Amino acid sequence: MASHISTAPDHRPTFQESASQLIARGRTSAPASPARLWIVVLSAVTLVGVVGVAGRLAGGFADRSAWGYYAAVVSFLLSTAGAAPMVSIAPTLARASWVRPVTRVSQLFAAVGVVTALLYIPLVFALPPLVEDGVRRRSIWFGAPSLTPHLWGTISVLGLVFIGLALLWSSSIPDLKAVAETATGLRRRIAGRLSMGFIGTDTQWKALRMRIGVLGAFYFLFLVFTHIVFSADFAVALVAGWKDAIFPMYHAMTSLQSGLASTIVAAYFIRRFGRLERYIELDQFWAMSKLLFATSLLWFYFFFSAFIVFWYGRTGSDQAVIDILIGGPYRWAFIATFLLSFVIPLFSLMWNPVRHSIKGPTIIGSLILTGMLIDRIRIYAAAWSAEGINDRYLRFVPATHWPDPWDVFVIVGAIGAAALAFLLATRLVPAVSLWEIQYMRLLTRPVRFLKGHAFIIAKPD
Amino acid sequence: MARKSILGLYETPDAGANALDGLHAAGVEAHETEVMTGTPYPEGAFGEHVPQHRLFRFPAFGALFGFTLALLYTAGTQLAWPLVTGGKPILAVPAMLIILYEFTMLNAVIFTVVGIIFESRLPNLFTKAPYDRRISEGMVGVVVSCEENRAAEVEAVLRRAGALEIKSA
Amino acid sequence: MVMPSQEVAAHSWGMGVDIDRCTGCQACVVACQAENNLPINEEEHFLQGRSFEWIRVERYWEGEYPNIKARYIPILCQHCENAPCEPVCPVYATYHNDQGMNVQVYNRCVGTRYCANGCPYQVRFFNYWEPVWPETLRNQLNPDVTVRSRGVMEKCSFCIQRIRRVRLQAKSDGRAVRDGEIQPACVQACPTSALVFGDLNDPTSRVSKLKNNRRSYLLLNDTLRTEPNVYYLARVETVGTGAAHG
Amino acid sequence: MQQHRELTERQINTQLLNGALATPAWWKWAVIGLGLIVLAGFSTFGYMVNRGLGVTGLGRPVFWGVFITTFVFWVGISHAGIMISAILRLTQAEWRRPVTRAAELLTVFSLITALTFPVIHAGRPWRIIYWILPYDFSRGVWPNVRSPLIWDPAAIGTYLTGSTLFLYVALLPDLGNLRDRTTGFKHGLYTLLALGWRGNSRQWRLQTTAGILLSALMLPIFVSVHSIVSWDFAVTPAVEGWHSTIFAPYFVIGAVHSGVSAVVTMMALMRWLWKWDNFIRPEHFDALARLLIVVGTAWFAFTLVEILYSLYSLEGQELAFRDMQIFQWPWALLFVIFLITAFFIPVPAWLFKRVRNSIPLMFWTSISVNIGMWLERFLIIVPALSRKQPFVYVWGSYHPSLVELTLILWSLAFVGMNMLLFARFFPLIPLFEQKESQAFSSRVQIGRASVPAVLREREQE
Repeated sequence: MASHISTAPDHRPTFQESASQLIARGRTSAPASPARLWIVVLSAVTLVGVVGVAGRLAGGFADRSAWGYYAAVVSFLLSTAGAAPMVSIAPTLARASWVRPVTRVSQLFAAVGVVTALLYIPLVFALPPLVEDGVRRRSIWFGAPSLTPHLWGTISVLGLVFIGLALLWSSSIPDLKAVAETATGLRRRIAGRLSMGFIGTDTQWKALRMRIGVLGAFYFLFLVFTHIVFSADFAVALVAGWKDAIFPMYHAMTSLQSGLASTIVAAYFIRRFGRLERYIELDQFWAMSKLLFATSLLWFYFFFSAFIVFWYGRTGSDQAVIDILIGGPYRWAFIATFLLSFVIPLFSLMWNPVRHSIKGPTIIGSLILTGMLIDRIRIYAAAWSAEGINDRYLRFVPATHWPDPWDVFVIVGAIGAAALAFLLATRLVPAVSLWEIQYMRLLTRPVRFLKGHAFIIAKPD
Repeated sequence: MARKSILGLYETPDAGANALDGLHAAGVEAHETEVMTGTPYPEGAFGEHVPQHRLFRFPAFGALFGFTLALLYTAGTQLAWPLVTGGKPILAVPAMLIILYEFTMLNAVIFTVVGIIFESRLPNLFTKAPYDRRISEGMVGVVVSCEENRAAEVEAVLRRAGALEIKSA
Repeated sequence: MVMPSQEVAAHSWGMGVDIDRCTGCQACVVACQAENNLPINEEEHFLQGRSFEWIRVERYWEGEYPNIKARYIPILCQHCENAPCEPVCPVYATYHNDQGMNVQVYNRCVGTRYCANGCPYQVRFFNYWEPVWPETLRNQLNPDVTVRSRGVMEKCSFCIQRIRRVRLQAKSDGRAVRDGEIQPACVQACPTSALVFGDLNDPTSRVSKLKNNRRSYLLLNDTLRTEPNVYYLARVETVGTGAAHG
Repeated sequence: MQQHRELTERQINTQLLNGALATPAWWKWAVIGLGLIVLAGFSTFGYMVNRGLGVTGLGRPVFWGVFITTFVFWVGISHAGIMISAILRLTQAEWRRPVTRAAELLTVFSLITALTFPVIHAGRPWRIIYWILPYDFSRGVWPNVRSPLIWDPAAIGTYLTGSTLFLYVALLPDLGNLRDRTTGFKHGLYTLLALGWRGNSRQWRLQTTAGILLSALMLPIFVSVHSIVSWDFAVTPAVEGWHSTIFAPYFVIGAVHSGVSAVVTMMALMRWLWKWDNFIRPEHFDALARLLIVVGTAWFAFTLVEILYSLYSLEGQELAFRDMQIFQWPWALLFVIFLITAFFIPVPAWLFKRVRNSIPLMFWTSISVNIGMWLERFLIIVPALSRKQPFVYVWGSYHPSLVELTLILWSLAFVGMNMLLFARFFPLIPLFEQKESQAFSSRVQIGRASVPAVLREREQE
């Protein structure tokens, strides 16, 4: 059988070529390169964010509804940046080889986790304690001490950021070693110390791959735990009568969608500004756009399975959720999310030419990210402005809570800070993981099958 | 001039590929040759003409057909017999969405299968084109349909490529 | 979304149940079983959980021995506006008609029993066995009410046969239906007139007065929001007037 | 660790068609045995229709019992087909090859059995059959489209038609093969069924496109069927144990967990009965077990979130219901058995490579999963009904009668008999998939290691 396969010309970048292009780019990047310019711009935007946070802090924690938009931004960052590493973890666990060029792009979002953690801290003080003057409010912690949601919320968010950084660091040790050899000055010292004497012996590679697998699986479990805790304490518990078992899974599912979207958008910009067209190719975008299409369908599925139960049941708690989240003051936000996160991706990504392109998924991905931000605003602004937290049902639906200037600053600043953190991370670690590219080049080879063209992919495990 | 179709049977796929090269060299057009195998080889493995198919039109039309059918069924029955149940509106959209979705997908699948059978020109039980049992046992069959006068030349090319057997109809 | 025709229904039949008057004598239960051809409840059917009681009197005990008090609440189909049993029936065997009542169409029912699962008051009863009457009781059956076969769901229908007869009579006389003219079997049989039946749309009817009474409340409505049409009036507790008991 | 031997196409034909061309000795006795049970089932159903539903253990308030549990169980098993053939075909996983047709077959027959249960459990089955279909022009009696019991036949009908057509299209090449191998009447039958299949490149290309396109179409249907079955329970507001929004994804994950385990059981049986050791290899069990670990853990997470959120609002009814379901006799015992058999025996066992590769252990763990999953549905339906709102009383709990147990046995025998009858006329393992995997698989020399590799098609440059 194997006789039909004959070798074919292989014009992919060779080992030396890819090594020099990916690693050296950091050292020889001329000052006029867009990266430095962008760093200055983004740090200015981050300053705006800091001003916004200061203004919000000055307003104090008494008025809970003021913190609605702030919680929405923290949830937005936690969801997109938190779920982005999943884009590389799941295919790696499933041993798919298409994902290797974008693994580093998705793992770099762990650096954005630092911004999420910093933004999260003031939010903990804004969350009302479980027991207030003797009355215990409803929560998933039942009889636990008064500050349990604050404690577990912090553990989950900081834990997620920590595991994300550990995953980023452990998967980029070989590249840090390469950077340490070629870079000069501060980058060399940092890269050298971080690469921890990695030489590349067989046992070190085996340990590295095992470490990535374990950290990846643990990250996935911890991500689901974080979404359950964060969504339950910071949204569901604050609205009287909101009894919605699917909301944590809806929160996790939409974050997977937006994590995918942010990885696609980041991969597009890295590909253009880093001139890495020969590494992140059409196959990666094609596979990710298929997943984007699937997660957009799942977005509607998770929403509809909650809505049909509320619409059909019409009990007190069902009516409360429909009034405040879907039909009530944030109806415009719901319609915008519905269009941006489901209708547009569905009717655009269902066509092969749109899916099988690089610009298509990027545009749809950015629309999904905006839809995601509006969705989080719809949920958290409504949850934080609902009164009568100890009533049996939502007696009175709050009016639409429009953002004040501090909120706008915080939103813009947070997104700017996230982009800044991502960009700074790519300054230290190459944006495309060199050792995965070379590993992929070793395993796959274009061949001719009789007269036709094909690819051979070795599956060592 | 009546058209004849000649079948050349080859032991291995490589022999089949060489036979096709010989035919193309002899000036036979791509669409006149047909390669028959027992297993799905990758596209263009024999250098044969990769046929374009318009399969994606069928599910699109089927989905549209299913959607309208379901719209008639759901809205039609609810309006034809407007009974209030459980305080729900007469045209209960969320309930209709489910039936609309199911009928759309049902007809999309049915039309796709009809499309597959139609696109692969399948229900041709009474064709005269030659066929050999051993094709499904791993052998490769190359069928060429050509004019009467060129039949001898085509048979010579097939035999030169090492045909196990030549049949014509 | 097209909302159902909201013009004011001619009638919206409802019922008032005054718990303070109810003595738990079960006269209503017996009257209902006689009027509506309910099958005979043998003891074995009770144990299998297959007995028929379109209206039943729930009995609760309050207080500790020796001064125990029994409390009675007659429970029947509440004919809810937002009934959990109606939308789930696949063959429209039960729906809400323009008279404000939840009607049960016996020959359309195929016996999936989904409606009974949804009812929080447990007032729907299923014919597990073929109802059979001894020869002597055959002619005691009420001709106006269909005798159900096995495999069919049934429930209190506010004695729709009596409502129809009075309304036809009123129509032929060319006059409106007077308040209190329609009396379901249970209302007619109640010795202390704890049960009142009438048109909720007519503000002057006795049942509307009971509805607006300070003591009136609805069963399970604040949690399940089923909007029942049967208004219960709370019991009046005489608190500690002089004597030790009470 | 690909452990297969190179087989010529003729050897593949003879080995895989041994079930279809000749009658294995055990086959006749198996079909007769199962046929007797099926007959017993039909006569029990006749007796029940004649005497009325009183012969079952149902009563008030438990109106739904073992029939609906078995209905949901068989719809759950039917989800194996699409999970294996659609998702694994889309991700081009090599280890799906021997199992796609058998899994789809299990889907078709378990769906047919599932469809019979709503008819069996209805009070007047002779009317339910034609009153659910929207044809009744004369009396103007239309089905109520808002009822979940109308969504069910629509969804299961779609899924059944889709699976049957998918099965037939994928069967065409093998029908051509059988036509070439048989003579006389059987040859005529197969010629008619094979629609004149010649195996030219156009037909093969459409087969692969059909596989991808139909899988993509069947995937959303597969998710919707079990969601709709779960909405039968989730939409009723009065029953506390049921009215929860997470039911749809929870039932779908449970269906995949029980369905894939059923496929593992069937694979072990196929390998034992027809001696297909070359085609169903331990590596397939290993891959399926690894998939089952992920699915089983996800399903268990959904179970915990559902229970957590049902207790969340601390209402009296919910607490009383959960207390009864988990701590009171007899449900407590069933709950413990359910947890052990559905999760705590199989999933930890599958973590060990030795268990994953031993066929008998995999056989028994997959059977324990399905016992547990049947109990899970039983514990969702029956306790929730027997303890509804304050006005619902029941002395003595529901226990299934002999009639109901016979009909459950009937359903198992019915599916088994249908599978054996199908296997007598058509091959259970697709021949062309085995031949394709032979043609596509090869070995790649990397240094000293000869690593097994897979061929992937690439468009013409």
